[in-house]
Parts: sequence; C-alpha cells; structure tokens
Amino acid sequence: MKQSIKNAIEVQNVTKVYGVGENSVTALKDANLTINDNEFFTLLGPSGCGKTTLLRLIAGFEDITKGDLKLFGKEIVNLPPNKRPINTVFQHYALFPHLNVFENVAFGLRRLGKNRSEIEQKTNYVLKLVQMEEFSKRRPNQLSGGQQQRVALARALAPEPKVLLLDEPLSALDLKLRQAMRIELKTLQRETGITFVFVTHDQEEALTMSDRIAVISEGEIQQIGEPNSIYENPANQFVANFIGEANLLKGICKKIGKNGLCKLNSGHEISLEIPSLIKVNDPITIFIRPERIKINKSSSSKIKSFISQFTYLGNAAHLEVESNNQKINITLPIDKVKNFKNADEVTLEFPKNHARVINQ
Amino acid sequence: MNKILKFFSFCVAITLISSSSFAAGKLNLYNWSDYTPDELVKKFEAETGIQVIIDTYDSNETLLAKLQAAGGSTGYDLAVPSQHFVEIMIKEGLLEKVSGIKDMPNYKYVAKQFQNPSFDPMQEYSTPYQMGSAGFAFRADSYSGDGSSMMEFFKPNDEVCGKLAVFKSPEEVVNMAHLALGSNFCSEDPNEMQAVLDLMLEQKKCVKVYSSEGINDRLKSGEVIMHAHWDGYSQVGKWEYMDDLTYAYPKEGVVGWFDSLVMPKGAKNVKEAKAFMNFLMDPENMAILSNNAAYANAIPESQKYLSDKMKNATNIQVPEGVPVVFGQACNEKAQSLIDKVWTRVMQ
Amino acid sequence: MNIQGENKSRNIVLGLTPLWLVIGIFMIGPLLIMAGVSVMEPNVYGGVYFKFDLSGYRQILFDTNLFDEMEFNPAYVIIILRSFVLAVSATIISLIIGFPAAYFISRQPDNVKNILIFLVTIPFWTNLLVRTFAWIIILGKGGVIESSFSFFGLLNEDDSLNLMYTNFAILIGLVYSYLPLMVLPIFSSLEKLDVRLLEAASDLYSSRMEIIRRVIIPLTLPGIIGGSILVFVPCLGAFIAPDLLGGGKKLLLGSLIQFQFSTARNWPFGAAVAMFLLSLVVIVLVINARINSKHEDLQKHV
Amino acid sequence: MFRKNKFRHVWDFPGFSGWTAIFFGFLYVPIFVLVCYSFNSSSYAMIWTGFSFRWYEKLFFNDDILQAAYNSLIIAITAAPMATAIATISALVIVRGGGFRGKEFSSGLITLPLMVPEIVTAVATLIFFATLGINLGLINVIIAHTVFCIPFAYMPIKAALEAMDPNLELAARDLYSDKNSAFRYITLPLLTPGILSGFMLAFVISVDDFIITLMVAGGGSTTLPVYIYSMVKMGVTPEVNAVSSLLLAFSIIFVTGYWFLNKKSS
Repeated sequence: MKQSIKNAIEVQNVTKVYGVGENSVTALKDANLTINDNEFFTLLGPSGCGKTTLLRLIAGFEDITKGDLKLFGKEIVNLPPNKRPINTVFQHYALFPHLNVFENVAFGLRRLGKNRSEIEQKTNYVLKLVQMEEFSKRRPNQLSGGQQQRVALARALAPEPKVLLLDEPLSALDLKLRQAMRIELKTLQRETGITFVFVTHDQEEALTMSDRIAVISEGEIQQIGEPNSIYENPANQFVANFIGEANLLKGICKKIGKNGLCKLNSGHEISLEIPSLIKVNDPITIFIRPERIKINKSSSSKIKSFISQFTYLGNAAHLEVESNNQKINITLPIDKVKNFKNADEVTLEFPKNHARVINQ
Repeated sequence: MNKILKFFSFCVAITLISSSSFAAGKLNLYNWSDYTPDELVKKFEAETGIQVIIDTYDSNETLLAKLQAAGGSTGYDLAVPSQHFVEIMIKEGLLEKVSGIKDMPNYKYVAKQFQNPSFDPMQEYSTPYQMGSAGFAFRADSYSGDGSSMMEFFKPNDEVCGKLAVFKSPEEVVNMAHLALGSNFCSEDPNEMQAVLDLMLEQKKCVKVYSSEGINDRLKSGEVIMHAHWDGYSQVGKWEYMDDLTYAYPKEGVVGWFDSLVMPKGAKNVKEAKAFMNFLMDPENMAILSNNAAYANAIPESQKYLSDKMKNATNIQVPEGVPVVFGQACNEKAQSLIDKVWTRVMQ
Repeated sequence: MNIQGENKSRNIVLGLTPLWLVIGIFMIGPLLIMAGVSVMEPNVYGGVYFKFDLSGYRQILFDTNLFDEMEFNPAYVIIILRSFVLAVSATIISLIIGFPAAYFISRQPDNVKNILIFLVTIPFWTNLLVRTFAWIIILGKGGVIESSFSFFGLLNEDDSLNLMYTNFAILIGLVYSYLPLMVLPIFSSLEKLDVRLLEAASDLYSSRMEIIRRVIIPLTLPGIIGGSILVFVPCLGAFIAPDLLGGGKKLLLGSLIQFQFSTARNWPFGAAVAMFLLSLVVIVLVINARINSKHEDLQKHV
Repeated sequence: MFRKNKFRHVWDFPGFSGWTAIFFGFLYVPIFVLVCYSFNSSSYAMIWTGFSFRWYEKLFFNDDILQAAYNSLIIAITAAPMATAIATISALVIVRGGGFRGKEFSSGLITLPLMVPEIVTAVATLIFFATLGINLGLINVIIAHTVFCIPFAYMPIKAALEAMDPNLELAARDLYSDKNSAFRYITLPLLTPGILSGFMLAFVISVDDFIITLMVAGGGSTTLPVYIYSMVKMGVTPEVNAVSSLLLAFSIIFVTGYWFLNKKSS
C-alpha cells in the first residue's frame, strides 16, 4: 500500500489515436509507465515519437483513446487540465504576451482563488527562486529567451503542482545557456521536491539530468531505466543507437553461455556472455561503445585493420577502422590522440564485460 | 462578452430612440431634384415644427420604379409625380388614399378647373404642386437658331452637335419626338414608334450626355449649349447667371405636365404629410414655390404674392399658337413600346 | 486543440449558426429569389407577374422589335463586349502601372515598405463614389486638365478636349478605382520572392529583361492572377464609373442591371443579366482556383 | 575622389522608382485636387476664385446632409458591431474548431459577399425585400450592411487568431482556468486588437458603401454617399467637394487608426 502512494503518475496501457478511419495515426501504443514521487523523469525520443503526446495526455490537453492515467493513485482521465494539480512548462513557453511577468506567474494562483497576500507572497517567492524578481513589471517580449524560460518555469511552479511537466523547455536556448539551465533545473527539482516529467530529444540532456529515462520510439516505450543502465545496457538496437554512439557489429555465435564466443564478420573474435536462446553458428549482432574498444599500433596483426578515417575532435579523436571491409567506430581518449594518423595499421581488442548481444 | 452585449444593446437602443423621437414630427419628401426651395421648407418647419427630409429622383420612371421595388412601403410620406404617373400609380395600388383633401382649409384656393382632375376624379389621392412644360432650351449667344422647331433639338446643326444634352427619362423625350413628328402620344402604332426610335437614334449621335439633373450647371459651364429643359427651371437658370438662356417654344408645341403631391403606400407620417399638402395650397406658400421654381400653379390667388421678376419671366410665357400637349397614362401596349424605344436608345 | 470532455460539435454548430443564418437568409436567399425573378414575366410598370417566362434570358440575344417580331438584337452583346473590353483593358493597364510599383515597394527596407503599402491601401478604403467624382473635376469641361492645357496655350478658351463622357473616361475611372487591388496581391507574392533566385539567374547570364520574364513573372504568377481577378471582376460589374464618367450613354453590365431596376423597370431582364454576370464571375473564380492549385503543385515540387 | 558608383544590384530595375512615383501621383493627385477645390470660394467647382471655408460652413447648416450623415452613422454603428460579433464567433469556430465537416463550406460562405459583384448583391437584396414585403426602413439597410461587412470584419480577426499561439489557451487551462475564464482572460484580451480592427474596417466599409444602399434605402434612410451621389448628379459644386473631403478624411482617419492598431499588436 505504501508503494502506491509513492507512485506519482501511473500510465496504464495508454493508447492515443489521432483521426478516424484510414487517416488515423497511432501516436502512442499501449504505454505503461510508473513515475515515482520526487523523481526527475525524462521522456526521450526523436521528434514525432509520441513523447509530447504522452506529456499532453498527462496534462489533460488531449483525450485518451484507451487506457488509464492515475495521479497519486487517483484516476484523472476524465479531469480537464484545470482540475489536475499538474503544471506545464511549454516548449516555446506560451507566456501571456498581454500580461507582465508578475501577472503571468500569478495567473494560476488567481484562478485558484487564492487571497491577495498569498498570491503576492508566492509569486515573489518563485520569482526569487528563478532569479527574476527585478523583472516582475516587464512584458514577456521585453525579456531574453533565457529569462522567458525562467518566467515560464516560475509560472508553472507558483501553484505548487504535484507534478511539473516540461516540454523541451531548453530547446530554444543557445548551447551555453542550455548547459547552465540543466544544472539549475536539476537543483530546482531537488530543492522543491516536485516530480518533474521532462520531455526532450536531446540524449545528453536526458543523461545528465534524469533520475530515470523512458526511451520512446514510434509510439512505443523502448526502455525505462536509470541513465547509466540505459547507456550501458540498451534494450535494443534503437536505444543503443539513439543514446550515445554505438558499434553494432555482425557476427556468428561460436559458443554460448557465460564464457561465450563470437566471431565477427571483421574477423575479430569477442568473448562475451551469450544467452542460451542463441544457438551455435547463429548470426548475431554485438553491441559495444566506441570508447570501450582498445586500439594499438601494429602492423603484424593476423587481421588486417587500418584507420580509414581520422577525425580530430579537440578533446578526443574519432576513428573509423576498417577490417575485412567492416567498419568499426572507435573513440580515442585525449592522451592517445597524438599516436595515430590516417592509414595506420592497428590491432583492436574487445574487453569482455563491455560487449553485449543485442536484439533487433 | 458582457461588455460587447451591453455595447450592442446600447447601439440598438440609440437607433430605436432616435427613430422614434424623430417620428414625432418628421416628413419624408421624395421630390424631383432642384424642385424644393429651401425657403419653403424652412417656413413649413417653422410653422409646424415638423422636420422635412428630402430625397430626390430624376424622372417619373425612377419614382415609379422605387415605389414598385418597395412593394408597399418606401418610407416616403409624399412624392411628386406628374399627372399620368399619378394615374398609373393609383392603378398599380402604389398610393395611399388621403382622406379629406376636400375638407382641408386651403382646398378652397385651388382653381375650379384643377379640382377633381381627370387623373384623380374624386380628389382622393393628390393635391396640386406645380405645372409647366418640358421642351428644350439653348444658349442664344452660342446658337444661331431660334428654337421655333422641335427638329432643332432632334436634328441639331453643327453648332449644337456634340454639345447637346437630353433628359434621362423616356416619357418626356418620346413625347417631344411625337410632337416633332406630328404623331400622337401613347401611340400603339409600331411604324410611328419606329419613326420615333429612328429620330432619337439619329439625335444620339450628337448627344453628349443623358441627364435630367444639374441641367443649368451643364449649360453654364458651356459643356453643352442645348439641353432638354423645363420652362421654369430654365427661367431659374436665366435669373441666376445666364441671360441668354432661352426656352424654346417650337411651333409643334411643348409637353405639358402637372405635378401633384401624393402619398405613397405605407406612408408613416400621414398627419405631417397632410399638413404639408394643406400648407402648399395656401396662396402665399404656393407663391414662394413659384417664385423659386418659376413654374405656374393651380392656386390663382397666389398671383398676388408673385415677385416682379416672376411676372417678367420670359421663359415661362407660352407664346400664342404654341400648343401645350399634356402627357397621358399609356396603356400597357403603348407603355411597353415606349420602354422598348428607350431601352434601344440607351443601348 | 480539442480538450477532452467538451461538447465540440455542438459548440461548432452553435458558433456558426449566426453566420449560416445571416448569410443564408440575407445573401443566398436574395440570390435565389433573384434567380426566380429572372424566369418570370415582367410587369410593364415594374415588378413581376408570377408566371414562368424565359424572356429575360432570351432578351440578351433575341428581342421582339417594335413590330413584335423576334429578331437578333446585338445591343446587349455590344454592352457585354464593351464591359469585357473595358474590364480587360483596365486590368492590363492596372497591371502595367501596378507591377513595377509593387516590385519597387517590395524591395524597400521594412519601415519604408510598410508605409508605402499603407499608402496603397488608403484609397481602397475611401469612398469609391468620391474618388470617381474627383475625376469629373479633372477630366470635365474646364477641369484641371483643360485649364492647365489652356494655361500653357495648348487649348483655346472655348475648345474642349471632350474627355468626359467617353470610354476613355470610364477606363480611367475603372483603373483608378481598382488599382490598389492589383498591387496588393502582387506585392505579397513579390515579398516572398527569394532575391537569390534573381542573383542565380543573373549568374547564369540573364539580362534584366530576361530576369523579369523568366524568373520574376513566373514566380509571382499567383499574385498577378489574383490581382488581375480582383480588378477584372468588379470592373465587369462596375456601376459608378460608367454612370458618372460615361454620361449614362455607355452602359456596362453593371449599369445595365441598375437601369433595369430604375427607369426601364424590367425586373426579369435585369435579374437575368445579373445572373449572367454572376455566372461569369463564378467561371473566372473557378479558373483561378484551378490555376492556383496547379501553381501550388509546382511550388511543392521545387 | 570618389569613383562614381555604377553598381546596381540585380534586383534593382532602372526606372521603377520613377514609375512608382508616377503610380503614387496617379493615386493621390485626384484626391488632392478634390480636397483643394473644396476650399474654392467660387460657387462653381471648376473655376478657382479664392480660398474659403464657406462650403464647409454651409454644410453645417444643410439639414439634409446632417440627416444623411446621421443615418450613415446609425447604420454603421449598428451594422459594424453585428458583423464583427458574427465574424468573431465564426472565426473562433473556424480557426479553432479543428477539422470539422462544413469548415470549407463555412469559410467559403463568409467570403461570399466579397465574391458576388456589388451590383448583383444590390439588386438581389432589393428584389428580396420587395418580394417579401419587408419594409423596416433603416433596418433594411442595416441588414444589408451587416451581411457585406462580415467578411471585412472577419479577415483581421481570423489573422489575429491564426497568429495567436494556441498553447496560450492550453497554458491558461493548465493554470486552473476553466474554459470560460481561459477565453475571458487570455483569448479575448489577445484577440481584442484584431476584433477592434475588424470592427473599424466594417465600420469604414459600411459608411462608404454606396450601390447597395442606393438600391435598398427608402425614405429617411438616405446615407451620406447616396446623398453625395444625388448632389453630384445635380452638378459639380464645391459643396460636394467639401462633403466628399470630409468623408475622405473620416475614412483615412479610421483606416490609419486601424493600421496603427495592427502594427502595435504585431
């Protein structure tokens, strides 16, 4: 029983279909999701994957085609947005252009019928929280992008919602500001203790800020997990490719079990755990992050490998190594960059615990 | 939303209030252009407190069309058609019967021969306004002719050609053509009407403009030197600024008309309209009208109040031997022939 | 933006009811009744008899003459042709005057551009009658043109250039009335024109004339067609210019219709001509829609 | 020691600037002449004899003109708000209603009065009122004006609605507004400039309309343009110029107001 109270949001078998008949589009298919209280939860996926749809369903802007939606254990499917203790930070902020900063932030409190002093006190408090108190008399069009973002945040925080929804709130900011805001948002979430549901297509954002991430593609949830587990153990090729850079190498299973062995098409052999579902001589795909592969300069290898493309990145280098017409991506740490150049012959090493067999 | 609603109802209220407040003493008069002297209106307003609003039309046909289109209520309280159009309008049910015309205090001033006129034998619909003739006038200084023939108007010489203007109304022009050709008004003979049409088409080559309004202005600017005209209105032009403006009395005759005040169907301000009818039968008031518009009238006693210049008005004095032929209400066949002729000329 | 739990379709019907009612009763209703009147028998004294009669339409081509014989009557065909020729001429002249101006305006810096385009719109919002009336003062006998001619000794005091009451006067009036309607759509499509295309054309050896012909005109064609229709359609039905500047002698379709409801009192014929004019306009609009959809396809493929 | 700059951008065409000057001359010289001649002291419009305000003074003592102006105002002040109200509701439904059946039809319907030639609308309305025997005086004219003012009111309102971020309403809903207060506190205030400019256009169009009014108006419903028409028919006097100039000034002031309003809101 205690467990259920800790679940801020439960998404149960939620399906959303737009339109009817032939022209209908399924934006979300049988989504299941539980977001814990006090959690910074991120919905990550490419544009058009359904993550924003899910957010809008939670906010109440769209009606659910099928499924259930619970907020702290209470059914909210039939509540209009103004009856849900959930607030949203819109992608382009949607600040009311005819109201000044103070009135924008106070808007929700006024609609809730709070008394004057409370409105004033709360509004000023959140404005201070986002460091916008001296701008309270300005109109939104007199603010910079970053300032507008803060106001949008303040506006959504002011009514003290149980859950805050953020729809790509950082996408309109430039890189420097974006990076600074990540930290601020995270801090803010921790300080307020409000559950954040954050939508983004930027995997770096997701990895740096989130407690947990749900990766969504084509209307389906691909994987839910903590950032490092998603990074290290992607559930499928989509997740592997979408988050970070990945080598998906084709090969044939030589031995199964904890000490399994796979022979890659490039000629390399990798020892890794191969689940017993796979049989010997089955074709399989191996996942390994580019920075995990070890590389040495050598011309005496059995397997003829050479650097086909060397790209200098400043803090690292990106190599493309070709062996047996197979391309393997490798990220080279900064201290080793100087040792390599284009067309060098090399040998590769695949450490055992970093390679995984991966599903389609 | 509430504010909009309030504003809207405010507007409606204003409309209603204003229209009803005016209705207390308002008279909508629909008259020929340049035919209602300010002096007369001011006097009527001062005496009765009734506000007179004037709209104008340019021909009997336009008036008839407007009354027809209104289907029984034009919003006008009085109009001023010529004798034969009164007949048509009565027949078409476009006029309101006015009770007690004969009991109006000033009715006694109307000359005996104009009481119970042929177009309104029981005097149930109309009271006299003015009478005069339609023909043509010319600037004597620029024209070598003397206006002794109607053909000078229909077959103009080189001086006039291109500087000629004609009424924009069929009945008067067609009747003038009948006079010129020696045929009868309201002819049902296609051959006669064909001759009328040919004459008017030939005339059209020299016509600069068809218009029944602003005639004196057009003559004064020199835009035209000959214009279809009315006797009184040409006299007004002569008084005002054109000494040489001469109204022609051709030997074939001029087209006579007798305008009356009538009440269109659905008139709302009946009391006011009757007040105006009675007002205008007063000799002194009728004299004001005649002094300004320079037409003759049906109130003999008004002679006493006529100005001197009215007595010397040459353009309205019909020379001996020039017939004044009054227009008649034509039957449907004749009327449709007239319309056909006119339509073909206007094409 | 559908929000759950709200009675959407009921609100749509409720919201659009005033529109449907007002336009339906007071716009479509009159047009239907007019269509009905156009097939009735005329009353000589105005109005109609409620009897089916196609004479209104027949009369456009064939009419009984004074002898009650049916004959081909070219008069209305001439009026229709005159309306057409004048409307087409007015459209072409407006295009020639308006296009370079629209182009020049579209290339100005934003603040200048806004003011200039505002200056183009002002005459459109002012009274058409008054604007046409202004030309009487200019073209009329002893008006601005004639008095300046005689001032420079080009014209004798008593002579006249006879500018008023001519087709020429009507044409000027029409062009003047509807010129802003030509400029505005052309301007908006010129504004969208990418100047890099002109640079590319120039780079590929086009002269200025060729740039206009091969690049600017094809790309702004929707604006040109739109503007032309906005000028052509009202010219076809014009009433004020032929009435005031044509001296009532040169009827156009618009003044012909008005004539039937005033002096001539032939409602069915007037209604028939109005139906004819209306169907011409519909044809023009349909052709326009066709061309536009084609042009949209073109844009998509680029 | 500057080199004469002969460079010309490919998008500059020689002669277009001069042509544009001629274009504006053509547009404004007639209006200018009209206004100038309204100050002519001569009683004949075309002959200039001296500067005078007498015709303007005369206007103020011409009861018929004042009555016509009053009628014009009453008609516009009633028809324009009605047209604006209908246009506003319709625009809200058409722009915000999503894809519904009859949407195309409704937006076509709203522009119908623009498509039909004015003279056709005029005679059709005349026949309509005559056949049905509806004779309510000014109200007939007001109805006719309301109909053809709708599309003019609709255009700026629709533009304002389309330019408005639909998320603003959602944001309001999100911040505990019900549908009505979201409309009242967000949509309506943001739409007000658009509604106001729609109203102004409708107002100007109503005051300026001539042909339809000429055909529909009966006794006591004469509007200023119809009155001017009868004056023009009577002859070209400086008094016509004076009243025309006033009407022009009125329209220009209104349209300028509309322009500034639009500029401010965008």
